[in-house]
Amino acid sequence: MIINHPLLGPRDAAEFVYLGDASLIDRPDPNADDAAEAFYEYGYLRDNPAGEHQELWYHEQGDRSWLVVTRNTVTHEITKVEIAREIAKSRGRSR
Amino acid sequence: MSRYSGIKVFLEGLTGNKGWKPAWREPEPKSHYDVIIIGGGGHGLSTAYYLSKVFGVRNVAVLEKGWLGSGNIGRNTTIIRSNYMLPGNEPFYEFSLKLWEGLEQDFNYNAMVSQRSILNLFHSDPQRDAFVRRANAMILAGADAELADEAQLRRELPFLDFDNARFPIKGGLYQRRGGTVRHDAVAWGYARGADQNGVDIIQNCEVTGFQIENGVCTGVETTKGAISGNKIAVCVAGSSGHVMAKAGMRLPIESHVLQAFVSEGLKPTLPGVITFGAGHFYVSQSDKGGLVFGGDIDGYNSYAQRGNLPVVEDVAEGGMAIMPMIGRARLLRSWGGIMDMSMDGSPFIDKTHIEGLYFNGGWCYGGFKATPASGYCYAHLLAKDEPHPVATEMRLDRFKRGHLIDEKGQGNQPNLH
Amino acid sequence: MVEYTLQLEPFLGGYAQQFEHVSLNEVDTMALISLALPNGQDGTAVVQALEASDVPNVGASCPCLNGSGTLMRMAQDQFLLCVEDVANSFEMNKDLEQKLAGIAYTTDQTHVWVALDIGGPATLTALERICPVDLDISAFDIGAVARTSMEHLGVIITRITETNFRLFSASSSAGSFLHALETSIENITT
Amino acid sequence: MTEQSNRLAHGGLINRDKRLSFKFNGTGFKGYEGDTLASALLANGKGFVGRSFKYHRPRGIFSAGPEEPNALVQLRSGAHQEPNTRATVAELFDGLWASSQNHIGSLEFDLMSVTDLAAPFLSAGFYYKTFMWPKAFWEKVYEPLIRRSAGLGQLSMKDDPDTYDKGFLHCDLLIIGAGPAGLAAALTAGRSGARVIIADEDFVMGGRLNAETYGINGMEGHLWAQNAVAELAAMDNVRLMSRTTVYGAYDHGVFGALERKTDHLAQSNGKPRQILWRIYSKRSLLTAGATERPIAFPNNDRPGVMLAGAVRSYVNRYAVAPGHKVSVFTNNDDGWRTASDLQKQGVEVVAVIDVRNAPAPVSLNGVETIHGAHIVDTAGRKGLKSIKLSNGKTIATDCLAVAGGWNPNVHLTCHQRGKPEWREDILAFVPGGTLPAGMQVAGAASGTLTLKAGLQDAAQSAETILNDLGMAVKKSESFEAEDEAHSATSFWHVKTTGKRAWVDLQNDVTTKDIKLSYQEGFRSVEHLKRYSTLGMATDQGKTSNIAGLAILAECSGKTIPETGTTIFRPPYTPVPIGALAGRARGKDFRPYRLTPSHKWAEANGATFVETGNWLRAQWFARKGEKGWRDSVDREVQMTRASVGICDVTTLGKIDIQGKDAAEFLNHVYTNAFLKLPVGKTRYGLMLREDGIAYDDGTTARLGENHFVMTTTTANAVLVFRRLEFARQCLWPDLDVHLISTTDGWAQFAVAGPNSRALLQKVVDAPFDLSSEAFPFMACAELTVCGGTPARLFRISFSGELAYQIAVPSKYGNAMMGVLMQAGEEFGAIPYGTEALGVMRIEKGHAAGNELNGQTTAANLGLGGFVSAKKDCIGKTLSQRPEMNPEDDIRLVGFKPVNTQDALLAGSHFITKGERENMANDQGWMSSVAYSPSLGHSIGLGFIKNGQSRMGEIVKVVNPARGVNVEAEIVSPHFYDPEGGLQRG
Repeated sequence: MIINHPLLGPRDAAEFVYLGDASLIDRPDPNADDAAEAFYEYGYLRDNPAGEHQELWYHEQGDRSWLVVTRNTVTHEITKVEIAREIAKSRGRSR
Repeated sequence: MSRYSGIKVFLEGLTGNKGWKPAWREPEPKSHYDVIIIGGGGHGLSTAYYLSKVFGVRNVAVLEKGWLGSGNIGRNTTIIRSNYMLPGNEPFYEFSLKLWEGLEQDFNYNAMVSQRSILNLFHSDPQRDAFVRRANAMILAGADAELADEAQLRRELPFLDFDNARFPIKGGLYQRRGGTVRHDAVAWGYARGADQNGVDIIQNCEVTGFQIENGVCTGVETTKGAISGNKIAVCVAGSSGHVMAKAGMRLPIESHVLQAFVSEGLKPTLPGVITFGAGHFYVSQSDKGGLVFGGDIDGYNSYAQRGNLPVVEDVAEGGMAIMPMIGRARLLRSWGGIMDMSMDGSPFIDKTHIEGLYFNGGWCYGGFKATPASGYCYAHLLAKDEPHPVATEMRLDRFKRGHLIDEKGQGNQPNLH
Repeated sequence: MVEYTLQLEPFLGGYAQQFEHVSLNEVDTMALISLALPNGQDGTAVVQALEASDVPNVGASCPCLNGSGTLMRMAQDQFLLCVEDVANSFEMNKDLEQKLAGIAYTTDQTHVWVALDIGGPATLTALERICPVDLDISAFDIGAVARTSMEHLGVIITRITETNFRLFSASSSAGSFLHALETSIENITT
Repeated sequence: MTEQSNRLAHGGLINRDKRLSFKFNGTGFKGYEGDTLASALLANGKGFVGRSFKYHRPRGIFSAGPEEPNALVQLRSGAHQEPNTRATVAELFDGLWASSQNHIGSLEFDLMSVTDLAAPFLSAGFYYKTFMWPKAFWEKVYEPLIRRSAGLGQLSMKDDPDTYDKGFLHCDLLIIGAGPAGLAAALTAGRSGARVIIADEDFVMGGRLNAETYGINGMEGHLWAQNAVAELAAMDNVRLMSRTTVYGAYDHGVFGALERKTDHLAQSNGKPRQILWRIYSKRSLLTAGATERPIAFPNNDRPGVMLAGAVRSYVNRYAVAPGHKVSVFTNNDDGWRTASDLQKQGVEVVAVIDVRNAPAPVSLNGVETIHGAHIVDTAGRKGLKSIKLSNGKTIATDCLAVAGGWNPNVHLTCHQRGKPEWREDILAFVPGGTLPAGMQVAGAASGTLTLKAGLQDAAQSAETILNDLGMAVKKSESFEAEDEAHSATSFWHVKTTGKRAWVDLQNDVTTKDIKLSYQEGFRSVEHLKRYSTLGMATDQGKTSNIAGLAILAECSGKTIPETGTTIFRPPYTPVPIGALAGRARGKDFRPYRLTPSHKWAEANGATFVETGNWLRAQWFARKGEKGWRDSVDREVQMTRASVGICDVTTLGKIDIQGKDAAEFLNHVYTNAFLKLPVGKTRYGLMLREDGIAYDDGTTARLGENHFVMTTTTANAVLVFRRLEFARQCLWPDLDVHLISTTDGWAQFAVAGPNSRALLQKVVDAPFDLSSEAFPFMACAELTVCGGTPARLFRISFSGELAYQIAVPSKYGNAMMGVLMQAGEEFGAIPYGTEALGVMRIEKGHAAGNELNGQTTAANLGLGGFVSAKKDCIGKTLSQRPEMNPEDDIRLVGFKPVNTQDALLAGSHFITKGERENMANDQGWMSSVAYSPSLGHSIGLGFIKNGQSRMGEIVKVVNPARGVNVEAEIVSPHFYDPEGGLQRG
C-alpha cells in the first residue's frame, strides 16, 4: 500500500505502524461520572466498518507523525490522509 | 442414507461411480426453524451437526451467503493443537482436540486428521520460561506437552538452521497430538452429517437484516425472504462486525486480513507443524505435498481477503531464516482470509443482550482448530441456554468486567494478537 | 586529578572503500543537533537565527550558518542541523540552547547516527536495491531529505549531488548498515 | 539417434554457432543457445519427459510457456536441485543437468504406474470416503503411502546455496508483457518521455511475434520486435526487463516482479540468482497476451499431444519439428495456421481435423482435411502413434496440435479480487470492471486477439495513460499489420462415456471427475475445484480452468458466466521462497545492534546473547571457570563485594523537552512527576490504556523543561511510539517534544560498595560524589576524563550503592576501558546480563518475565505507584472489578525448602495437599536464579494472595520437566530488603 503523506508525498505503508480506529483520539474524560463505561467503550468497542474507515497510522520510519487515513476496508482505496494532531485539535483535544 | 467405506468405494468403482448421491440436499428455506444459524462455515456447520446429533435439535437451518465452507474453513493453514496457557482457553482447546481425534469415525468422512505434531521453537531464556509455563499449564489441563532441547531438535530436524541463525534455536515445545486436517473436508463432513440429520443447509442465501422487536430477535431477512426462528445464532467470523452491525451491536472485534501461502507440491519434506514465532513463520506440509505456511496478519483493518507484499516478504524471510533448505521451493499461491481479531486474542460464544440472538466469533486466526469444540459449545449454549463448562469465560462482557484472556499479553490492540 | 582521557572512535573506524563505479566512505566530522520547535513556532525564527536562506519544507534542506552547516527539515516541528564540528557538538548544543532559547529545543544527536557518503556513477543502481524512496532526480532533487527504512534499519538519506548521497543510520547498528550497503554494491558489480 | 534429429535445417531464433551440451536423466544431448530445455529435448526426439501426479501416466511437452502442466523436471543437482521446473521456460545453458520426477524406478518403467490400473477406484474425492478404518492406520499406513506417492519433485534438504536480492523501482508506467502490444505501448510512452518499465518473463522480448510468422510495418514480426527493443534500450527513461515476471498486483500500483539473473548460467558466481523487485507505478498496462486452451478428448494426455500454438513456437522460434507426421485438431481458424506454418518449414502435416463443418480458412497441399469430426481415442503409451476419429478413421501421427481457442491472461487483473467478465464473441473471460487501481489492459490480454487491433489498442491505451498523467503524447508512426483470421467455437470436450478425457493434465482431473463432483453435490465452482483438485496444480489451471467450467456449466444447464470462475491469486507463476526472502537469512535475517563497549567486551572474553536485535555481553568467563555459572556467580559476588561495571546502553533513552514536559509525564506515568526537582531521578511505571502494567524505568529531570526518560530495552521503540501518540493525538496542545537518544549515549552501571571511589577517579573536579552532594536518585550533567561531557545518575538495579554514567557513544568503548582501569585497584570486574539478572532477582525487581503484558501494578506489588490524585493512561480501566479480585495474584519470592533444590522458571504453584490440575493452579514462577549471595536457588513468581501467604510452603510443580519441589513463600526482596546499601 501507498500512503500519500500530506507533507512528504507517497510513501510505502511499510514505513508506517498501524494502530486502529481514529476514535482512539477521543479518549474519554476520566473525571466524568460515566468514565468507567466510557473508557470501556473507548478501549474495546469498534465500528469495524466494511467500507470507509478512519484510522491511525504512525510514520515511524519517517517524520514520526501520526496520521488519520481514510481508507476503504473492502477496496483498500485511500481517499484522504490528514495529520492526526490537527484532527485531534479540531475534535477539541487540547492538554 | 448411505455410509462411506472402502468397500463402497470399491463397488462404485466397478460400476462406473454411478451410484454416488449428493453429499447434501439443496433445500429451499422453510418459513420457521427452531434455530437459524447464520454462516455456513466450519463453525456454523459444526454447530448444526452437534445441535442435531448431540442435543436433538433438528429443525435447524444454516444460512450461507456463498457456498458452504466458504468461510475461513476454506482458506486456512489447517493446524490443530491445544497448546494454550490460560484457564479460559486451554480446557476448551483440549476438548476440541479430543473431538478432532474421533471426528472422522463420528461423521463418517475422512478429513485426514493427521496428528503429526506441532513444534514451537524458542530462542532465548525468557521465551523458554514462557514456554515452560505454557507446557505445564497444558499438562495440568490434561493435554500433552513435551520440551525438546537443541540436541534433540538437531537429531529430529537437521534441516533447521542451527549453526548460522541470527536467533539461535535453543529448544522447542512439542505437542505431539497437534497436527493438520484437510480443511475443506471438515466443512463437507459436518455438512453431510448435519444434512443427514435433517438440517437445512441453504447456500447462496445472504442475511440482510434481523427482525428485532422489543429487544427480542425473532427472525432474519434474507435474499431468499424472511425466515423466523426461535433462536438466531450468528457464526460469521471475519464478517462479525458488519453482520452484528445489522443488529445494532458494536463488538470488541476488528476485521483483519491474514495471508496464507502454499508451495508447489514436493515429496515428503517436513514431519509436522513447525512454528518459528520469533520470526513470524509457521509451516507444515499437506498430504498433496505443498508446504503450507503463514505468519503475521497484515495489521490493518480489512475485509478484502487479500494482503500486501510486506507480509509476504516477512513470512518468507522467517522461513529462510529458520530452514534455508526451502529457498528453491516455489510459492504457488497466496491468499487472504478475514479474521475476527478480538481485543484480547480470545473468542466469544455467548448470548447477546438481545433475547434470542446469539453470537459466536472473535476467533482471531485460531478458529480452525476450534471448529469441533466451537460448534459443540455453541450448540450446548443454544440448546440449554447456558455455556458449556469449557466455554464459560468466552463472554462478550468480559472486558467490561476486566476479565481478560490475553495469551500474548498484548492488550486491547487486536492487530497485535 | 583525573588521569584518564577519552578519544572519539568513529563507529566504523573511518571506513573508506572504492568499488567499481561506487565509493563508500564513513563521514565522521559531523555534529548533529536536533532542533524541535516549541508550540506556536513555525521555524522562521530558527532559520533567522541560523542564517539560513528560507524555511525548508519537510523533506528538504538548506545551507545555514554562512555555508558551514545544513539545516534539514525532518518533521513539521523538527530540524536536524549538521555542522562539520564533531568534537565540539556538546558545546555547540549548549550554545544553541542559549541562542535558540524560546525558539527551539536542542538535543545533541551527533552520536546517535553513523553517516556514510556513497557516490559514483553506479550509486543509484546500488541504492535501488535497498532504498524504497524514489531517488530519480525528478522526484528527489539535490538537497532533498527523506527518512525511511532500508534492510530493517531506519535511515536518513539526503542528496548531495546528482550521484552523491549522504546516509545516516542508527549508530548501534552501524555494522549492519555498512554490510547492507556493501552487499548492495557488490551485488551490482561484476 | 543422431544429434538433434528433429532440428530443422533452417530458421529459428537460435544461435547455431553456439552448441550447448546438457544431460537429461543422465543421457547427454546437444542444443543451441536460444533453446529452452523443452525445445532442446524435442530437437533430440525426447517427447516423453514426465509422469502425471495421480495416475503416473507418461507425459510429454504440452506447451511452450509458463502454462506447462506436464514437462516438470528437477533442474540442476545437489544443493542446487530445483524441483518442478518447467522445461518450457528453462533456458538452456551449457552443462545443464535435469531429471524427470515423480516416479519410482526409471521414467520409462515407473512402478507407481499401477495406480493407473486402479483408476476406477480413485475417482474425484475417493479418499474422503475411505482410509478411516482401523483408526490408527491413517497416520501409520495410509497417509505415509499417500504422501510418498503425492508431491512432485524433491527438495535437496540442503541449505539453498544461492543468494537473492531485492529492490525498489519507480515509474510512471509499468508495462507487463513485451509482446507486440507491450512493445507498441512502450514505444508510444517512451517516445513521449514517460518513465517506463517494460517487463517480460521470456528471455527474448517480442512474445508471440517470435513464435509466429506475422509481419508488422512490412517487417518480419520478430525483427520488428528486435528493432523496437533496440529503440527502447536507447531511451534513458525506459527500463527493459527481460527474464522478469511481474507476478503480483498489490494495492495502489505496487507490483511484485521476479527477475532471473543467473538461472540461465551454469553458475551464479556469488551474485544474486534472482531479484525480487517491488515496482511502484503510477499507472500500469497489462499486455500479458493470451494462453491457448486445449480440447478434452479420450486419452488426450499422451506425449505428442500439444497445444497448436506451442507447435508453432517450436517450429518457428526454435526450428524444431515436434513430430514427423503432425496432425492438427482444432475448433477455430487459428489452428489451421499451425498446419501452414509447419508446411512452410517442411514438416509433414498428415491431417487437419476441424470440429466445425466449415470451409478451410487456408488451403493446404497434400493434407487430409476433415471437417465436422472429432477425436474419439488415441494410441501410443509413451508417445502418440495414432488418433481415432469420430468418422471411424484412424490416422497415424506422432504429434497432434490441439487448438481450442485462446484465453486472455487476465490473472493480474484479478489479484485484487476483480472478477473477469465473459465475452461470448471470443468465448473467453476478459478483464472485468474493477481493475487494480491505475491498471489498463490492452492487446490479447484484453480480448483483442488479433495483431493489428492489438497493436492499435495498446498504442491507444498508452496515449490515454499519458493524458491521464498530464504528459504530452508524442505522435509517431502507426503500427501496420494484418488482422489474422480469427474465430471461436464452444467445443470444449469430446463427450465420452468409457474412456478418460483429461481436463487438468497435471492433477489428473478428467471430464468424468468433474461430472462426478457435480453428481455428488459439489456444484459451486469452488467446490468443484476443491473436491476434484481441478486447477490446483503448479500451473494453477492455466490450460484447464475454462474447460472445467464449461463442463460444470453443461452439468448444471447454466451458462459459463453463470457458473462463475475461481479466483486468480498471486503469484502469476510460482516464485522461489528464497527470492521472496532476499538477503534476510542466516545472520542477515535482522540487523545487529551492538553496545558501545562491544569491542572491549569481545577482547575481554565476553560471551554474547541476543536480546531483541541487540547483542549483549552475557558474562565474561575467566580462565579456570568450568561453566557459565562460575562466571556469573563470581561477577555477582565481586560486584557486591567491591564494584562491577555493566554496559546498559540498551535501555531506551528519550529526551523530553518543553514547557509542559512534566505535565506530559504525569499523563503517561502512574506516579507524579510535576514536582520532581531538577537534578533528581524518579522511578516511573507506565500502564497500557487497558490498565495492564506496561513498562518501567527512571526519568531524570535535567532542567525545568528537560527530562530524560529511560525505558526497558525490549520496549524502547514501543514506548516512544506510544508517547508520540499521547503527545500528538491525546494532548496535542502540550508543549512537549520527544527525541530518542538511545544510541547517542553509552551508559554504564557502576555498582558495588566501591563504585563511588571508582567514579571519583573519573569525574572532573569539582564534582562532588558524596552522598550529601549527590544522594540516592540524584542526577547531573558533568564532565569526565578531562572534559568529556557525561551524565551521571545515582540509581541502582542491583541494590548496591550504584551509579549509571553516560558518555557520548563514540567515547563508549574507551570509557569502558577507563572505568576498568580506574577500578583496577578495587578489583573491578565487568558483568554481563546474567549477573545483572541475578542481582535484580535478589533485589526483587520486576523485569520482562514479570512485565509480560498480563500483570497489573497490583500484581507486581507496585499498586502504591498508581497515584490516587491524578489520572494517567490506564488508570480508569485498571479499576475494573475482575482486574482486582480478592484472590488476585501477587509477585512474591520463593525459597526452596530443601536449599539444594533448584527452582525452575515456568513451574506452577499448587497448594500443599491439593491435586495437581488446572483448577488448583495457584500461579507460576516467572524468574529464578541461583543466588550466590544467599547460597541457594531463589525465585520470583505470581501466586494468588501472595502478600498474605508469607511463610507458606507450596508445591512448585513442573511436570513438563518432571521436577516437583517445595518452596516457601517469602518477600521478593531477598537482598538488603531495607535498601540501606543503595542509599549509602
